[in-house]
Amino acid sequence: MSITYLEAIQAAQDRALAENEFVYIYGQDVGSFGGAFKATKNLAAKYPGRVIDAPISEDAMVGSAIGATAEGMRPILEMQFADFSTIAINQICNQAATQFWRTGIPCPITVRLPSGGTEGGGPFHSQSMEAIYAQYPGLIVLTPATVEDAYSMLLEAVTIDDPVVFCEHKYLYYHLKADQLPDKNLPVGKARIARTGKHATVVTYSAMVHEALRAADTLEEEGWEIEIVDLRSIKPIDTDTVLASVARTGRLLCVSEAFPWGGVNAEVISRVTSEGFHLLDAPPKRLNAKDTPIPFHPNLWKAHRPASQSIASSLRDLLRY
Amino acid sequence: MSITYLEAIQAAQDRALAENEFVYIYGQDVGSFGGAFKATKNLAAKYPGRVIDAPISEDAMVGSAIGATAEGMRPILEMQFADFSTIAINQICNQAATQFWRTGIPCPITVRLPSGGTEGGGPFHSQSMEAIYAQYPGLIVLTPATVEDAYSMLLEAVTIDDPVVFCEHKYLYYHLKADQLPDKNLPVGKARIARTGKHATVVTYSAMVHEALRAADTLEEEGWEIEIVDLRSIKPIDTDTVLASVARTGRLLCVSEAFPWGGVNAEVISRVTSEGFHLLDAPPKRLNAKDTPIPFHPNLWKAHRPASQSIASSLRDLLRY
Amino acid sequence: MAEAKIKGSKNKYCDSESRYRAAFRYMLLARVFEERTANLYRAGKIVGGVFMGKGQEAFSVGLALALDKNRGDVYGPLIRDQAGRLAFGEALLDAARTYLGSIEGPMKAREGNVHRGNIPMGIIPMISHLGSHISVVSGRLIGKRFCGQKDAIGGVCIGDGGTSTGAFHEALNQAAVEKLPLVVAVANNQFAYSTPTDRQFACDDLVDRAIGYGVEGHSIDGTDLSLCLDTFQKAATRAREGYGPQLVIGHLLRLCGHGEHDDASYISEKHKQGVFGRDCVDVAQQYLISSGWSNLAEIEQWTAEIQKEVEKATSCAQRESGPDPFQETWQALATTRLAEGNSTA
Amino acid sequence: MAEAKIKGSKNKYCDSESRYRAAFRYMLLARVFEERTANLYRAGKIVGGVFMGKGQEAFSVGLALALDKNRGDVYGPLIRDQAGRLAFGEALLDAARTYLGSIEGPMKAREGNVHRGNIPMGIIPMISHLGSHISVVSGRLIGKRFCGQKDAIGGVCIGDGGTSTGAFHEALNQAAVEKLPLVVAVANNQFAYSTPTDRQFACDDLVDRAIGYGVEGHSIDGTDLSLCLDTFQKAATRAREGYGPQLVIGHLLRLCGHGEHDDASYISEKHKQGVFGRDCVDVAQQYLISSGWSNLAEIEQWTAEIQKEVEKATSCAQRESGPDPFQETWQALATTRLAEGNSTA
Ligand SMILES: Cc1ncc(C[n+]2csc(CCOP(=O)(O)OP(=O)(O)O)c2C)c(N)n1
Ligand SMILES: Cc1ncc(C[n+]2csc(CCOP(=O)(O)OP(=O)(O)O)c2C)c(N)n1
Ligand SMILES: [Mg+2]
Ligand SMILES: [Mg+2]
Repeated sequence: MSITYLEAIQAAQDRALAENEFVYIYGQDVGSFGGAFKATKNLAAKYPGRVIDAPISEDAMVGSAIGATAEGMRPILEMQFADFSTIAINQICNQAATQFWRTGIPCPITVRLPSGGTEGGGPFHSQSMEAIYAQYPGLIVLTPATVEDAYSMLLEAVTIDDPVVFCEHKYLYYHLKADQLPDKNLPVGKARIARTGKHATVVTYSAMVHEALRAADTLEEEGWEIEIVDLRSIKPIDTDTVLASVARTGRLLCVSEAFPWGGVNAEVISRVTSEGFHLLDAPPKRLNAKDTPIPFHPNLWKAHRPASQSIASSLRDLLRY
Repeated sequence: MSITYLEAIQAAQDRALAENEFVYIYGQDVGSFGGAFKATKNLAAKYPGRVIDAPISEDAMVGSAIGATAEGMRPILEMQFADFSTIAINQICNQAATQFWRTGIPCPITVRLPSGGTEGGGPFHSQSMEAIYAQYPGLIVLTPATVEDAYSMLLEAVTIDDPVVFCEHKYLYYHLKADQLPDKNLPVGKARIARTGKHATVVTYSAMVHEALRAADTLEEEGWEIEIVDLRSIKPIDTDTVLASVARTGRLLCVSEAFPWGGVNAEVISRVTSEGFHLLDAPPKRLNAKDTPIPFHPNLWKAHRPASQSIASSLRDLLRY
Repeated sequence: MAEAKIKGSKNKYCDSESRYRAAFRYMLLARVFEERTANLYRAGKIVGGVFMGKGQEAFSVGLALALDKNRGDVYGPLIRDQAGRLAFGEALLDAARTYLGSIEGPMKAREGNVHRGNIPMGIIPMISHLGSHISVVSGRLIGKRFCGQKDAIGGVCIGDGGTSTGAFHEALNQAAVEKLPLVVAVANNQFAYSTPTDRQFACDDLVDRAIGYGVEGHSIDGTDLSLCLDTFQKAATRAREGYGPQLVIGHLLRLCGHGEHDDASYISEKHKQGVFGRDCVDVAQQYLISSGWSNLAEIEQWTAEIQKEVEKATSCAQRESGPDPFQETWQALATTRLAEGNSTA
Repeated sequence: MAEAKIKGSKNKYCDSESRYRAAFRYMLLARVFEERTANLYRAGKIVGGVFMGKGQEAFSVGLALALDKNRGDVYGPLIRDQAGRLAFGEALLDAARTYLGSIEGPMKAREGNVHRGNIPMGIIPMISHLGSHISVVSGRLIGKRFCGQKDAIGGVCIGDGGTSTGAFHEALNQAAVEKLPLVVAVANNQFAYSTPTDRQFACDDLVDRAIGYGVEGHSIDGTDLSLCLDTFQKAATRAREGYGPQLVIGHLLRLCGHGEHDDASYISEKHKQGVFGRDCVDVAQQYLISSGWSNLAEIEQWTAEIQKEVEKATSCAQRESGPDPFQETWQALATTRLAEGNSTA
């Protein structure tokens, strides 16, 4: 058996619906059509009335899910693309995220954001919005990089009593396969050492984990052992695991597919330099996408985002220091 | 003569309307009422038909301003509170910010965001959203801390050919006074040394500049000379000025009123540690608001945001290192 | 708006003596309480703002009395719904505590003034972004439908200005598609802050929007308590019987500033003398007396009782302490293990 | 939707021979071009997606021909408006270049497929977020009003699904308040991606929304080119004469998948055989022939010319180079001095 990242997301939702009668799915075209990416394939038929097509009303989609939680429901919302969640940002960040703090009543919604770039996606079907959401108090922001994490973290997201923004990467949907789904896995909030090494640490998440792994392969041929930390969750960030890795290697490169200003890379570098300054043998480095919208054309898109080559070259700079 | 920060904003708009027939102002209650804060007082009468009340439709407000620029107009939009700009975030970040890159046609809109906390403002009338906007390519984000900057930077914003998010601080509206408006001033993009010192650098912006100045006064009594960099613009950030200051002091504290995850503090620390690692004699520190929504009650609000006392205490820690 | 546009009519659906008397008492209670908060605000005892429902009490109470919290009904009030909140079942003390920053308040002084609610009781704690609470009420109805609780309905309040928000549109359309038992009460008080309705919409009457959503519409003189009680009762019954969302427009005038900081000098004499400028509390009082359902003496007695009640609530809230930042958890997450410290590193 | 709902009627406003012939030719050109892009997509020569306007050409062209770019009119097309774009004046080569990723395209290969426009010419370059371009068109009309250019109007396209967005509502309401000369064309093609209209709205006909915005409404069979030409001409004239926004609903059926990746198996036979299932190109062709305005031979000749035209445009675009990342400025700001480097520190 072989299962893709996308199938894992479908399977997690299938299991969540099966195990918890309070779970329902709401989003555009998620019903009998099974979603734009087929992440809810077969679920409407299997769970009649619980996988519901929404009008093109992202604000109302999220607002209604928030209300439903007060009746005990645990909605999963699918945004057709992460980029369209800007329409719902007020409900996510001001309504859902503030509710527990304001009232003491939890708001367990899961908002699935098909995120990140693919060839030909262009500026409005490619965004990585995790760091926008992470800035708001009251949200949990997950960024699974593996089939196993896509499955187990989505299942866990549904059980978490807070609003979860689940950033699944579209590029991994079909590209990534695993042999089977995990029975157990690291809990949300823990980072994972995706590869051990001793000369430098790459802290990254989501699709960039795989680019970093490829870069590490290249560097290995050059005699360098690169450690890769897959954050898995970017709010919270597992700072301990990051610091422990930097303590081992003394060098830090942060890689993210998001735009360069701020974001996960800046946050990780701030934490490491504030809390583990003395661990660093070289200035920390970061690699982001460029500071323009995400280009449509594959030539440009490939140059816009970090990739194994640019990661490898940043690593060489870092190691040379 | 004495002029407040708020009056400076009114005066800048007055002058922009007077000097450029293509400028108009659009926002809720900005017309004969003069705006919720009176930032457009008297302007509707003085410039008939050019200061226009908008319906409660932030998305359409910004969308229409974008369209108007294609006809040569240079609209100034007033959001009633920064917090309500979440409704317009799609137009600002996806429509306005991408236009020049997509088409080569500039989009000169100025979006005024009455930002930041005041006593009793609560979670939805107090937000500091600059770092949300700064993450998106294609925007310029200004955060004036002084009466002079409020005036000159707003005037300059209207002349800039890109969408400008102008984060004016409500707490400074009445609290801050100057003797007169400047004839000339530092251009947008340059940071300002608000106070010179040699033992540590505080990098900050907007209302926090004044808290930092007070903290520096306190520290001065203890024998420390604190340098304060007022960023003025947080996208772009004047990294050179920041690095030069850190080169002089060897110590960095970043202070922001925004939520703790990411944001300006993280971005500045990342730049300094990446580009000026060797300049630092101690780990960089940062001070933000707490990771909860902004509380209504003054007791809580004062504890939620950084203030002179907490800045002073962070500085003492930093100096002790 | 010409009177001919008023499409509501008294069907005596519910215009009973006891109901009317109860409604009036809530209106009076709200009025007296809000005047008290305005005084406290002017005396510097309330920070932030004070927002009053003066002139809107009849319309507000009309919706709330058509709801029954014991049946599971849900209520989404907005800034001018003190009367409705009380009628729905919010404790006066909750209001006083929230305004006065008592730590004992339902929002623990994290929130102030009108930003309060009681989720278990069915009162949505409004956020400021207008229109965004409507879909939250809808969501509760969706949740109840999932849980087999078929009997409950929702009532939600919005102003003329709030109808211009995308959130209003998305929510009303969504409710229509889902055929939810939702009563949407639009208090057209002629202004959104200082903005008159002709800068807010271009239709003759907002009730003209009903057909475009495929929902039932009602348009009434919102200063007439009988009409309000009656129309909302009718609308609530229609909703409960499965006829889907009900859009109820109440025409009235805000008899105060937007908040107590605003002198509302932009409201013209013509508006004040106009058909909706009358004070619904006066109108109701006259009706009570002329119908023989009450008399001046009794109303004076009520007023005296209410004044005591208000005095009791506000002085209690004032005696209570404010929040202590050192006792605060400073945690926005229910899942404590996933909360990041507020370390300032 | 019952036929009785069709409120449009042929007023022979503009149903002239030359106009009809021109319209038909644009429809044919769009159809042939889109079929070519679909083939190129299936051959792997186009990345991203291909979105076709099959079945909507008459409605699309109707709006565009009612606009006049030389008069300063503005056009806001959406994904199914290839026909309208061509009729408004977009060069076929622009479309081919954008689809095929040529660096010579109007968006310099930064953008693809339908995400193109020409701001100086008056074509709004749509972003993906549905509904958000409507207020942009309005803004251009506001700008023109400021500049004393009183004669121009705007035309903007949206689908049935797009009407559920808050942006649609805010923009239409804003246009009504500002009484802008804006024609809003809603192509109700019965589906939003896979979602049927009964999951999208609950009114009988979207034209029922007109009254609630205080705008004029028109509802027509969007498969009938005469009706489309006529209704849009009427609506455009009304807009130009100062009667404010015009809401035109065209009832029709999407005769293809949402995009070329979608086999649209969810569209039932009933829909396909239904009143809006007919192909507007066939309908128009029959009309041309039966009215004696053209004949099969001429149409075949047009088709041959068009095929050449399409071939020329696509092969030209295919021969051109794609973008070179090293030649890119990688700058999102017009104000170069304020651009931050893309340094990766
Ligand atoms: C989305 C949004 N934009 C702006 C505001 C600021 N604001 C608060 S109340 C108000 C006017 C509301 O008018 P209306 O809806 O008519 O209600 P009323 O105050 O008249 O009861 C405005 C503009 C807001 N709360 N939400
Ligand atoms: C705000 C927003 N949400 C979701 C989408 C994804 N999306 C693209 S096209 C589409 C369906 C559009 O349906 P309709 O408006 O009827 O136009 P049609 O495709 O039928 O022409 C959807 C949901 C989007 N583009 N914008
Ligand atoms: Mg109002
Ligand atoms: Mg459609």
